[in-house]
Amino acid sequence: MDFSYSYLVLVLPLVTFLFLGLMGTRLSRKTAGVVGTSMMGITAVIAYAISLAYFFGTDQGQIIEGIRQQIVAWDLTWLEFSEKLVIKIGFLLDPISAMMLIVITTVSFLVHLYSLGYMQDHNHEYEKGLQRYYAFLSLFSLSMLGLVVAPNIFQMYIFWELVGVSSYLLIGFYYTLPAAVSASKKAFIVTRFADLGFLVGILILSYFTQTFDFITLTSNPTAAIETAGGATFMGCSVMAWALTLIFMGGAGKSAMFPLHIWLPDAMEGPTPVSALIHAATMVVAGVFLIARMFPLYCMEEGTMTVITVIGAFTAFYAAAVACVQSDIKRVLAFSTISQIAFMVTSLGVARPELHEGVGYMASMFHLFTHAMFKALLFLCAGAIIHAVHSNEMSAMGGLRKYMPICNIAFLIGCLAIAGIPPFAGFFSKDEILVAAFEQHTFWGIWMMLVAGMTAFYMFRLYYKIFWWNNPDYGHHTPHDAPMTMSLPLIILSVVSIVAGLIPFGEFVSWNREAYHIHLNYTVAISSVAVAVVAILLATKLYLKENEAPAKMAKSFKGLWTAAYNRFYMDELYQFITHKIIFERVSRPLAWFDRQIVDGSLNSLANLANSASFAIRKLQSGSIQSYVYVYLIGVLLLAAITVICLI
Amino acid sequence: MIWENILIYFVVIPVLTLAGLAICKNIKQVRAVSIVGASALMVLGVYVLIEFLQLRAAGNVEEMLFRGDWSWFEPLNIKLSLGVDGISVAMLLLSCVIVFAGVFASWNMDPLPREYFMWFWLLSTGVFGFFIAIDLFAMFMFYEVALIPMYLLIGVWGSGNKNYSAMKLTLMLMGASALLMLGIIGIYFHSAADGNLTMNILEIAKNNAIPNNWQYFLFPMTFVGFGVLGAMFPFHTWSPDGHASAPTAVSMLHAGVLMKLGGYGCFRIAIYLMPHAANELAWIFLILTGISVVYGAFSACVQTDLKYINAYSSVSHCGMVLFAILMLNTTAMTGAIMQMLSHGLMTALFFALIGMIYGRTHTRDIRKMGGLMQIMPFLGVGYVIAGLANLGLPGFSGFVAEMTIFVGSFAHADMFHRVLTIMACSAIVITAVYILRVVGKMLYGPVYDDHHRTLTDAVWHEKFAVITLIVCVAGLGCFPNFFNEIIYDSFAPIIKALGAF
Amino acid sequence: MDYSQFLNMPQEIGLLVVFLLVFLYDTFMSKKVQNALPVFTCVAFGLFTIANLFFAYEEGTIFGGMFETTQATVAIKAILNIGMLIVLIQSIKWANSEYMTVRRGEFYELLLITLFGMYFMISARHFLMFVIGLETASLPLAALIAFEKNRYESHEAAAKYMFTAIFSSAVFMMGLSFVYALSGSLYFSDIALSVMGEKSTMLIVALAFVIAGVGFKLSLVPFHLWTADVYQGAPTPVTGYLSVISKGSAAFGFMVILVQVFGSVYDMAWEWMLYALIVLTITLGNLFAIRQRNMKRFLAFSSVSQAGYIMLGIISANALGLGSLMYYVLVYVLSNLAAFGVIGAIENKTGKVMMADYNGLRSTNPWLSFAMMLAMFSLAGIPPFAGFFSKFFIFTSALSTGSVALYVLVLIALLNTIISLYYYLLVVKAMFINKPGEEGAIAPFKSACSERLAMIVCVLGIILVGIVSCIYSGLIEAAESSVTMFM
Amino acid sequence: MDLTLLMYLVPSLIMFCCGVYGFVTRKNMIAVLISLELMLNAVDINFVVFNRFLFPGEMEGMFFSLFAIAIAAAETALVIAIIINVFRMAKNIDIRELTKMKF
Repeated sequence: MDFSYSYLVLVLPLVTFLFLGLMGTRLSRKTAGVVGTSMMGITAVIAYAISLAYFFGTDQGQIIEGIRQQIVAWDLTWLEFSEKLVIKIGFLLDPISAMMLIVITTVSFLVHLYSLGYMQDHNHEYEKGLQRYYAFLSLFSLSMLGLVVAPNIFQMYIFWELVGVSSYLLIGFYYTLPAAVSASKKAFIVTRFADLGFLVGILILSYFTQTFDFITLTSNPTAAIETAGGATFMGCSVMAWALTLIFMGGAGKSAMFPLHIWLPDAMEGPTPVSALIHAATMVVAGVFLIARMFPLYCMEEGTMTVITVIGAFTAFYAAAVACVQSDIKRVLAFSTISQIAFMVTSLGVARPELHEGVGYMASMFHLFTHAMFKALLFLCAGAIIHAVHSNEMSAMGGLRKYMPICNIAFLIGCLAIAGIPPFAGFFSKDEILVAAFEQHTFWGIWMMLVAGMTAFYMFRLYYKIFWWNNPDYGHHTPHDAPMTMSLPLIILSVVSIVAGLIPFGEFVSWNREAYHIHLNYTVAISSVAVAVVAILLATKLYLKENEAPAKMAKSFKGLWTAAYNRFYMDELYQFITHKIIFERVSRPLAWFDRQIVDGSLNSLANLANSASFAIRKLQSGSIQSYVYVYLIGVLLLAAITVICLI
Repeated sequence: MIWENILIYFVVIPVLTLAGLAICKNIKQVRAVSIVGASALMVLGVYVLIEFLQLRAAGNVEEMLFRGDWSWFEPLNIKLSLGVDGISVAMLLLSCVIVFAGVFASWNMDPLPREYFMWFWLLSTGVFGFFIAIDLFAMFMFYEVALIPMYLLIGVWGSGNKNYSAMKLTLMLMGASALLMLGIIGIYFHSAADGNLTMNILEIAKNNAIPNNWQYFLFPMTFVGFGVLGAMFPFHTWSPDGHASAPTAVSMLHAGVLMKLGGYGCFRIAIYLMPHAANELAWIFLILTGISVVYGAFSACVQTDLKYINAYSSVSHCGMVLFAILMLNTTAMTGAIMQMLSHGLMTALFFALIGMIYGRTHTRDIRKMGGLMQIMPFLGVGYVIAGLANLGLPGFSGFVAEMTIFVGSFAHADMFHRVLTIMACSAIVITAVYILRVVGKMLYGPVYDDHHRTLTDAVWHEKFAVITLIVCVAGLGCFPNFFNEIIYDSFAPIIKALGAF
Repeated sequence: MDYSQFLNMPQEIGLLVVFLLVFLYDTFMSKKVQNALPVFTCVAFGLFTIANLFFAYEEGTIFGGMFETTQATVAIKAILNIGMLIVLIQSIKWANSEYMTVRRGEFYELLLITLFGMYFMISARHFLMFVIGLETASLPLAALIAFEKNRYESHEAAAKYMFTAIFSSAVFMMGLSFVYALSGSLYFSDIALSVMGEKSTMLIVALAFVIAGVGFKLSLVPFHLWTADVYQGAPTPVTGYLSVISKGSAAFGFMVILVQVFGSVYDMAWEWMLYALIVLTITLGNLFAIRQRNMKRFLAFSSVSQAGYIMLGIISANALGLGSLMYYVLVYVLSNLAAFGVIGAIENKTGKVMMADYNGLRSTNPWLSFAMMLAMFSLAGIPPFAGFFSKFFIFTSALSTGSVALYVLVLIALLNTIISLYYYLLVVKAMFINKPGEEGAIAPFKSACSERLAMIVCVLGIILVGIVSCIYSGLIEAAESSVTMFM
Repeated sequence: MDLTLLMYLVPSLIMFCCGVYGFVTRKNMIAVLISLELMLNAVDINFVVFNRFLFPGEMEGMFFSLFAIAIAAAETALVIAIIINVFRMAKNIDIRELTKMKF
């Protein structure tokens, strides 16, 4: 059985989207939800079938001489720019795309399911148009799937944009809330700005290599790099520029510093959306992009350094901010940023020659596990918010009694992200640390530190929600979510526990040969130690309500405030966009347009008018003055000719 | 006989419609006649497209199909020459769609519907004539026929500062056509080395006899002449005022089709006939159009009037058309045509929606609106779709056009073109800024004005116009290769002419 | 003396016959049927005009070469006839008004005589003949201008016209005397031969005088100052006549003089004079026109700038130019008379001639405003109306010599069309866009049959003369067959 | 002493200039008319003199003068008629008062 049926993976969500979108409110809320969810379920089944057939089958030449092959299941010409540059819409199957198919469809299906409960009666004033919600979810699934299976960079760009817009639509789902509207706008514009880099990168790359095709590009990276003929721009090779710019696109989607600012705001969207888009799938698109073009990136040392530095810094920065946030979704958002930065760093430090390119594998592994446990955490957060109707930690506390399932699921998620064995996060994070140590000890220690911070802020979050104090919830006692919501939590908890045990390296590695994971015990033990210390610290500080955290905040007031305000990055952006772009560029330009450009044309008209006024005296009405003018005219004629003849 | 040529019916139908309108008695008849005319045009457009494709498939590789020449002003060897290539066919189809949608968008035109539609159809006559003609004189004549109705359409049926806007628009465009006339006559007098002067574009291109020094003079004349209509900086200022004052369907037609005349003329006349000057002088106009692209986008960011925003956006997008044309390679120029189609449809859609919203709220100030999505979901969704198409979302025509342009533009190896291309690319970010700003302020958020709560959503003819346009925008965006191939091949003669230098 | 030579001037003979018929009718018919005189004149002249178009003409010279008939003169005379016919039809209503009763005959006789003078001016190949034609055309005009006895403006206009006209013809004849001194002959062909290669200051002064003299008739800036006052003061039919017929014939005569007589000294003597005149005429004419609020004055200045465009046909000094000039005159005749027809109809009915009075005219008199709009568009050169074609061809002819200076000149002229478009649109705006003033728009009225007939002729002409190409081709053919004119 | 060409031309030129000067300075319309006559007569003299001195064998200039005189006479008659009319309406014949229509 060949993979041609794989088109269903794209077509089903598309059909769902069109159906739900066009039917709109003619469908009942329930029907729309059920249709969306079941279609997603079918899609998930097909995606699983494809992935399993790819990983475990051999009949289609999936694996030749121990190397998993890249299979283009189908390919349609969509647009021909020129003879060579052709955009095709196709379906590329290789280890990472197969792995992503699983991740996306799993999380997406679970989120669909979860939303059936979550979106039903919660906040219903704003939730008019659940039909729309499911349509958008389908659109998102379509775009994300299209993105990961793209066999060429332009298809990826196309779906990249679509992912952006579905994210925009979903963040702004509560479109009557100004905060949601501005958050969606911000998300779209920031990522759009990053995409500009992506686009320019594509342009440069395709100009030299004359292809968009990933297989052509990555199968012989040296040749691809050499097409530039060593051309440089501002001292760096153009290919480095191209790849860095493409990374900029990835950094935008994956919320790397300094393009991360949209992600925390994006939490204004419905929580299941945050789980799907802003934790599990879309935000890892940047990581996926680098992984997809990894052989090319390896050729440019400078770009890799940029990636490493940005990744490592972001990891630290986001962790630092996460330590002091009070909105639970924001903490999770910053934690997401930090974790994605782990993956990016891991790719940045990965080299084929270093430990068989463990960084690549580790990054993908972490992507996989993170998708699961972060989705779990977000869905738990959703359940909590659903229960207490607030995002703020101050409104929570002691919830373990009211929401046992949620409590356990959240704890599992926290343990996973903190890297405690045998939870999923431990294995993948451990590989990342190994890779970092392989590159340089500095990066290793740095990342380990950040891992410790991760454990700290996650448990701070956990304790603040489930322990800390016992506020009076009044008549509105929180309780565990309905089954549609709890079921995904349970499934994801299980996955988060066991996912780490998957021999991931057997399936995914940079050269698509099987890679056998060995635990590096030095790294593993020390990292677990750091995590445990951090957890203990968090336990000490946050298990019971006490004054210590406040005191600490007071003693590091400057640092604390800065971190709480996310080191003023938003203000900086605000300043640049409003004060500089709007006030210093757009407004003067608009003024210039009205006053100078248009004004000069108007003044031409005025000139004609005033000239007309000025010469009216010539027409004085007196015959004698007419004759004067007549005579002057005669003389003038003669004079002109005489002058011209001389 | 001239009647045997199918193309002439693109002019005959509007003229007949015009005549039919002249004897109409009431608004029902006016609408009926207009719809019949528009539908006939639509059918004709599709028929010509099919016929064209069949001829091409049958291996007819002539530059222009459906050729026909009829002597007109013999002393000057002026003929009425008709003919279309893929580009003209695409533009004709675009015009058909916009006219069709325009009729529905001006359903409730008041006052004087009959007079309104008569001007509307006169304008259409000019537009169609321009696209089917390949004789400089006929093209120029139709071009001006298309321009002048704008004055009355804006002046009588417009709103706001309409007298000023109408006058400014007319004078600026006519000023441009003054330059154009000089350019055309100049081309005519250098059209043949052997004295057989001609106005036929194909023959002029074949003769290739315009001396270089004359090209340096005539190229700017024609390019600026058409460029003004294409809203080239710094001659774009008619556009914001004109669009702001014009009634809905007029804005649609103007931005949707009329501005395309500019871009079309630029390459069909300026570049095709004077390739040497085009190669040498392109950089000047590249800078100007590059400025247009970015400048229009930035200016749109701070406008508060919906129509101004879209007018500046048009400046930016039309700047992109000219920008791409000046890149002088097939890919970029194909992109330019795609952009024309795309911008024509999108802007028409935009203006149609703005007109409908304005017709309900009686304000176009985005600060005085909010939350309209709850009140008029159909129009809101339409506006969001138009906005997303405008900012270049894949699946809509804008994306295809812009990408083709960028890829084509980037095919130049030198720094100058590269920098300009990247500059132009940056406009897509700014476009997102102003589009989302409007969408956010006007459609989302809480309802600003409680009086708006009583407003109603679109009625059937409005929906019909909007859906027609959306389908076209999406169709072009989803299956771009269909048009791309038609257009791409048509550039071969132009590129050959350019390459000859 | 060979009387058969009179057969070489059939149009003049025909006109004379019409004149005599009118004269006899006026003198001998009873008072009761005098009311029918205007219609009779129109019919007689109409028949003459139509016969004119289908008559086969022999080219040739008479009076010892002083008078020449060529295809071109025949064509321009036919064009003037058409204009004249329209003016005659337009004036029926006015001529039948009360205070005109006694002098109705005079009006038509004078009108026909001026046309007769213009015929001679056009066909003259000797300056004596030219001057006689010129004066025969202009003296009766003064009487016509002063025709409205009870209106002061009419007399002021006549006085202004007469004083400046005599002054101008004195200057003109002064110039002629110098030309005579240079060449010893007043035959155009002799002068052309003898001034060839001449470069003396005397020639230049002579030329300046001559150009000023004819430029006065054509109202070129700066010799145009009488125009507006006279147009405003004269009765509207006379203004119409003055603005088109008189101008058309003067333009043709001017071209003949410059090309046939001084063609050999084109580049050294009068080229630059003409450049200067054209630029001044078009620009100043337009600038003056912007501020005018009286419709007749407004059209006066518009006709000043139109004269500048007509001159562009002269400057190329070839058959294309002559043909385009005649075509331009034809279109100009139709457009301007359409405008004057509307103005006259409104003035007859209400006495209103200000632009502000036209506000909201569309709502009350749609057909009048439609005709006016077409006239304005045609004058502004907007397709598909005839004005566009005539402008295009006149520019084409001007550029046909290929000199760079001419490109500059044409560019200036073209930029001026923007200004002219502006003020033509002002009229359209008044009628279509502006709200009527306090006293309301002009009340709806039914214009007289004659006025409507004239207007229909003009409107049809405006629409058809452009698109139907055989007219232009025919005129060019006529111009080319008169090739002897061009040295 | 023989009279040369110049001896005729100078007076005729002076006449012409006097005419022009008179035209632009005199207020009375009749005086202005007389100035015009002066100019026309200067032209006549010119023609006759040129004919007599430069081209003695022909008569063209003479004839031209004859016609010019006739035309001048006609013009004068017409102008006087107009002046009378103006006087009737305006009760004065100051040429500078003829400025009702201007600008």
